[in-house]
Amino acid sequence: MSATQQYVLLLGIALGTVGVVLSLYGVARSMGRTRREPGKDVPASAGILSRDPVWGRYHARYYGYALLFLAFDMEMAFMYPWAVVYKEVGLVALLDMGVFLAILFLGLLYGWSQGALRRQ
Amino acid sequence: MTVAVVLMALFGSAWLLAVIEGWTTTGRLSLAAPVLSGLAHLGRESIVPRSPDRVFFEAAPVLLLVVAVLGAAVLPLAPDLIIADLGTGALFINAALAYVLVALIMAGWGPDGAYAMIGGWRFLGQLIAYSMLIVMPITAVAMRAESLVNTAIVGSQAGLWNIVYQPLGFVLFFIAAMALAFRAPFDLPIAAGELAGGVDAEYTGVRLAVLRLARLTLVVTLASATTVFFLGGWHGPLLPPWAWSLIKTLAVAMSMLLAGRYLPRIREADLMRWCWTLGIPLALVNIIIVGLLVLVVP
Amino acid sequence: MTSDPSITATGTRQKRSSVLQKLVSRALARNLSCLIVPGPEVALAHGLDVKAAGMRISSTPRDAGVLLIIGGLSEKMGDAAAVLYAQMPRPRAILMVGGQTPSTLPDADISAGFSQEELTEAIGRLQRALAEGAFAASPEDFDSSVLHASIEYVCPMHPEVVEDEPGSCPKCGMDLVAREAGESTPEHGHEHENHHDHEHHEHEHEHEHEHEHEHEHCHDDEHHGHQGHQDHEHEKHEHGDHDHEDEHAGHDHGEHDHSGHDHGGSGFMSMIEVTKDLPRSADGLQMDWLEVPFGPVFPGLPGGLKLTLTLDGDGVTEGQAMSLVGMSTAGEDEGMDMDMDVETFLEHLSTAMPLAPVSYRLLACLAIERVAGLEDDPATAGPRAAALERERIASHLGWLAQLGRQLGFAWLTERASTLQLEIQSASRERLTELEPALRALAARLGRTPLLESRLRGIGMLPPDSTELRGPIVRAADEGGDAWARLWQRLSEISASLDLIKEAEEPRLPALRNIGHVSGTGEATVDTPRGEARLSLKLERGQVKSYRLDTACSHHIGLVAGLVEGRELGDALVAVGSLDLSPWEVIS
Amino acid sequence: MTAVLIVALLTGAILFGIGLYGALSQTNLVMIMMGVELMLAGSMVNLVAFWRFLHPEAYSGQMFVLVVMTVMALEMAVGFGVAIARFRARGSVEMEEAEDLKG
Amino acid sequence: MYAQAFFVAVFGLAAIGFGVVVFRTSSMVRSALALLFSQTAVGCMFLAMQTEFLGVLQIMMMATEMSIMAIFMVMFMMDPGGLGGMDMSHQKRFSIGAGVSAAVIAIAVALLSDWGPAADQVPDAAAQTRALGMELLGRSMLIFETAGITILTAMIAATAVAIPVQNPASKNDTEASE
Repeated sequence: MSATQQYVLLLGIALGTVGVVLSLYGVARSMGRTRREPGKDVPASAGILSRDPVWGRYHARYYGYALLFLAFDMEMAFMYPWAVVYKEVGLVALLDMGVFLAILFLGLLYGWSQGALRRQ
Repeated sequence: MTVAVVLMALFGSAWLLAVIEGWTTTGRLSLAAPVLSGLAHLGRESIVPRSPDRVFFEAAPVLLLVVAVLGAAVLPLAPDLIIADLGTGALFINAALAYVLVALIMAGWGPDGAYAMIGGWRFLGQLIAYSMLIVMPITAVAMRAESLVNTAIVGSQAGLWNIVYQPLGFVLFFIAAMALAFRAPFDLPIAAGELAGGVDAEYTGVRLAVLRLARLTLVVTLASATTVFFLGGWHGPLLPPWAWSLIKTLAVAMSMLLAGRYLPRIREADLMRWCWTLGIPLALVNIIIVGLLVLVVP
Repeated sequence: MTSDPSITATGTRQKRSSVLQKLVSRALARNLSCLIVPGPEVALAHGLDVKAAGMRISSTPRDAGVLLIIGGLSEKMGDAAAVLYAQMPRPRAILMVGGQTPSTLPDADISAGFSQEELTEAIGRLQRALAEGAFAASPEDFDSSVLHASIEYVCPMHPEVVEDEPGSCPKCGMDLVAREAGESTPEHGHEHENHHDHEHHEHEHEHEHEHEHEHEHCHDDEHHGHQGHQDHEHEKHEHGDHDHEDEHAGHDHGEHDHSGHDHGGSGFMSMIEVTKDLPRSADGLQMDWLEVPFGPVFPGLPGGLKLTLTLDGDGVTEGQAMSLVGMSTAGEDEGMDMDMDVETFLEHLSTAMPLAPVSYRLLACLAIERVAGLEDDPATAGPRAAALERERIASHLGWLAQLGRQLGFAWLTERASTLQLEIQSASRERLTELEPALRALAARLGRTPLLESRLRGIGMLPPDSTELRGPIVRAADEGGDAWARLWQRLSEISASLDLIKEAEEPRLPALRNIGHVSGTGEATVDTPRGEARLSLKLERGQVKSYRLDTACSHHIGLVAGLVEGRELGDALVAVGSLDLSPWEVIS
Repeated sequence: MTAVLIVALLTGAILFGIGLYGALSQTNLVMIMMGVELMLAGSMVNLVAFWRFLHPEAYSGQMFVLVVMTVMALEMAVGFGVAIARFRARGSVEMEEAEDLKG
Repeated sequence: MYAQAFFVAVFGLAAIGFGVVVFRTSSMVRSALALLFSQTAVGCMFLAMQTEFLGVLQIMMMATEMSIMAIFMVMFMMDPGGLGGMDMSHQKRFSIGAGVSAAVIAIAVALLSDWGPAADQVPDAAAQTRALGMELLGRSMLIFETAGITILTAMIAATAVAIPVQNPASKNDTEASE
């Protein structure tokens, strides 16, 4: 099977799954529609009817981690091709990646020391 | 044909897991329970909150199910029992499962409810914690197999399973996989005691049924990935290859399911701190150890 | 009460001809999940094992088909129950155990008394009713005044002053103005708003509104100045394409959003202006704060406790707790005649405290006997003390089960509630038999990974806390955090076991004959949650007035200090570690 | 075969155009960054198309795409860092806040 | 061949469509997720162009990065829910002009240049990944290490700018309160 055929197959499976879900929705729909009633469509909050919208500016307290993650994550882009040829290339690859990872780890240590690795 | 077999195996495992889950929560072992509960969900109303973001609300459960199925589609049950044996299969798993986050953010933001929104953003924090612990052990696996093709990865474990070759990587991956599947004790986005359902909170009826199915399928997919990457996939004596794959997958999935019963939920701050200050350095150590082993041991 | 096998019209779904219906109805009947009001811990304290009776316990109304009400509800809890019922998907049913269905709800579909057999039998009936009548030809809408916005009173000058009752502003003394809760500007009459609300529902039937659509609409009419007025925006949003809404949105609503400050007026909204007055978090970023209710029926907290947290992200900036079920002193204060038979009073007090009925029964007995001048009788003191200690063990186990629910620690919840159910009515001999199980539970908790990191350092009391009682004050020396409280309770369990072993067979305290005495008496009992004091005045054998002082009334005041600045999960653990019983909060 | 190349190049060009529009027209730092991301995405499409259809033997083409991806991530990391600092200092990440205030 | 053109075009249109939504919706999370799906569509284009490693990588990286983008949007936009429906843009005409002219120039170059013969075959995905690894450890080693240094710089810069300086005393406080 060529790569393109495989992608088409995967796409087909994804669409098929969506189709199955939609047909389930159809079956559920055949049981009747949801009855609109006062209070029912307000998001549930433990017995208090709170109608206020909650979409405000949300304080994500892990932003220190998030910043480091954005940069650190990129290392993966280089590591996968490296891992594939690692055994073939041998020691040079180990040293090469060792230097790369050491550099990144330095960044992690810096962030750590500056207090990026905690809830802000 | 292959497609049908693999999908049947996937949903069959999910169904078995649902049976086990029902057993642990109600104490009754009933093979029909998941089907009945699915039917009951179909019979309930599916409430749409006065949702200002209907698109997100509707898309989230479907997306979650689709990515779980796509993830499973690139994992081999047996040497020739695989839907798509991609050249970068090990990476594709990550790519598909990254959209679990997207689905949860959608589910959290869509209904405009406080519990759901907090749950969704919490899961983003959780991803930042576990994500590196998924990809780095896979890198080490790929180093040994010299390939990102999943069948080749299983093939490389013919002599010695990776759980023995790189136990550290296995532990990290297993924990991270549980965090990815947001199973207890990592169920921060849906924590009942903290967020009364969190991202699940606004789903009812058939949408909830799809969401539950998606979560179970996700567990199976992750267990299958653990099997392929660390437990030698289809390798095993006597039984046919697909049986070994299924047995291992179910065993891993059940241990994921059961572990949460005996542990309290982790604190989000602890999860992030431990993952970054302990997990990532350990994952790097794992890569270096495997690197040396690969070079030293022929 | 229902020989007719069907659930009430407010609970059924509209009938449609569908072959699947029969099958689905039966599946529904076999998949009952219930939301317990006020909470699962009350069911346990009454000796009811809902799970064994055949229902799952759900944590949200969205996932529940049965509203299980345990005991009579206070007025505010009745309101909460109505909201929860409204938010449950159909088909839904109400199962009432003991007491009357609150007036806000339709009559219960099935009623039962306080016993496991009756509950099991009631659930059986409910299953039959669901299997037969989950779908009906003409369901009725459930409506209740609670589901429409309530009226609250605000000061025209100080938008942060919001009261439930009319009065004058504590800051400037001006008369408070009525407005709809959640609304911002006093000028809208509430009738108008109510009308509006209906309208909105109707419109929603017809229009699945589209987001982009609304966006363009707003774009054109160039009001930028009312961001803070989110509620109106919301309304407008729902309507989207209705022109009459424009006028509405065009009002100059200057002065309210969730944080209650002023940034209206100017034509273009500036972010600096929006953020400059907001209080800052510790890291210097000003975000929108969100007031979120946790409770009164929240899985992680005792039922009846309403915790309102102001959240900045998932951190708590401030919080306050109030009890919706606590005894009010109104009508029972000194000076008011209440004339209650002593036996009735005894019942009254012990049913008012469902989480510790024996302790309060004992307390009332002691206080009344003091009036009569009776001294401790060794014959009754032993069984009484044993009953109190037995309740202490059961209550602490109930707390452990609640901790398990809060932490998602299913094993602990199951183990502790099984033991609690067993111990509540156990004989001395049975208790001795159960001792190894209790010790094993404690040992197991000591070995559980993650538990210590979850509890250690959480819920530290401020150093100047006064009026602490019970396990909380006894744990204060050991570090005073949630972890120390856990161990304090575990060690109290084993201490109580030792006491029971030496004491006599536990027996429910019964009042000795006192005749028609008059006078005042006072007594103190160390209830599971700390000392409670009762002083009462009798006239010719009738209780004239009494004054009750409980530990929880003081402990609930600690909540604000414990949650401030904490992460949400930690704040809830801190509140949970206090083991508040909302019933024992005297307002 | 060149048809596919042209389609890809057109897509890249249009994405770049949209991104440029966004980067120039938005007032908010984070939105500007989204514009930049789109521009980079457009250029990545072009790079991949060039590699695939013109020089499939030169893997420095793929390497270059990796570098562009890195740049995207790093731009976000630094950009968000600046956004946080700016928000902390001024309470806003609007780039034209001062002028807006004037009227 | 036609299939390839078809898929490239479909995903290209999806990428463009989502790209347009980014600047046309007033809900910030929608905006960020639209960008995410635009990038995903770009990743799918890579797949359609038989560049599997980069495609899958793009799909994976963007899911996390754009989600982080979403949370920062929610933190820093005035009205993340888009409930106010306000316009957050300026110099519109100029921007449209610039965008259109840039696109037109690029299109013109694409259409008018003579690209020469196009390559028919590329190696399969596994071989590509291997070749890319070789490139990484061979000729492009310097680029690779430079990327490492750049990532380090970015980490340091982002941390230094964003994380407030704290004196030791208050640091202890916050640690204890964690």
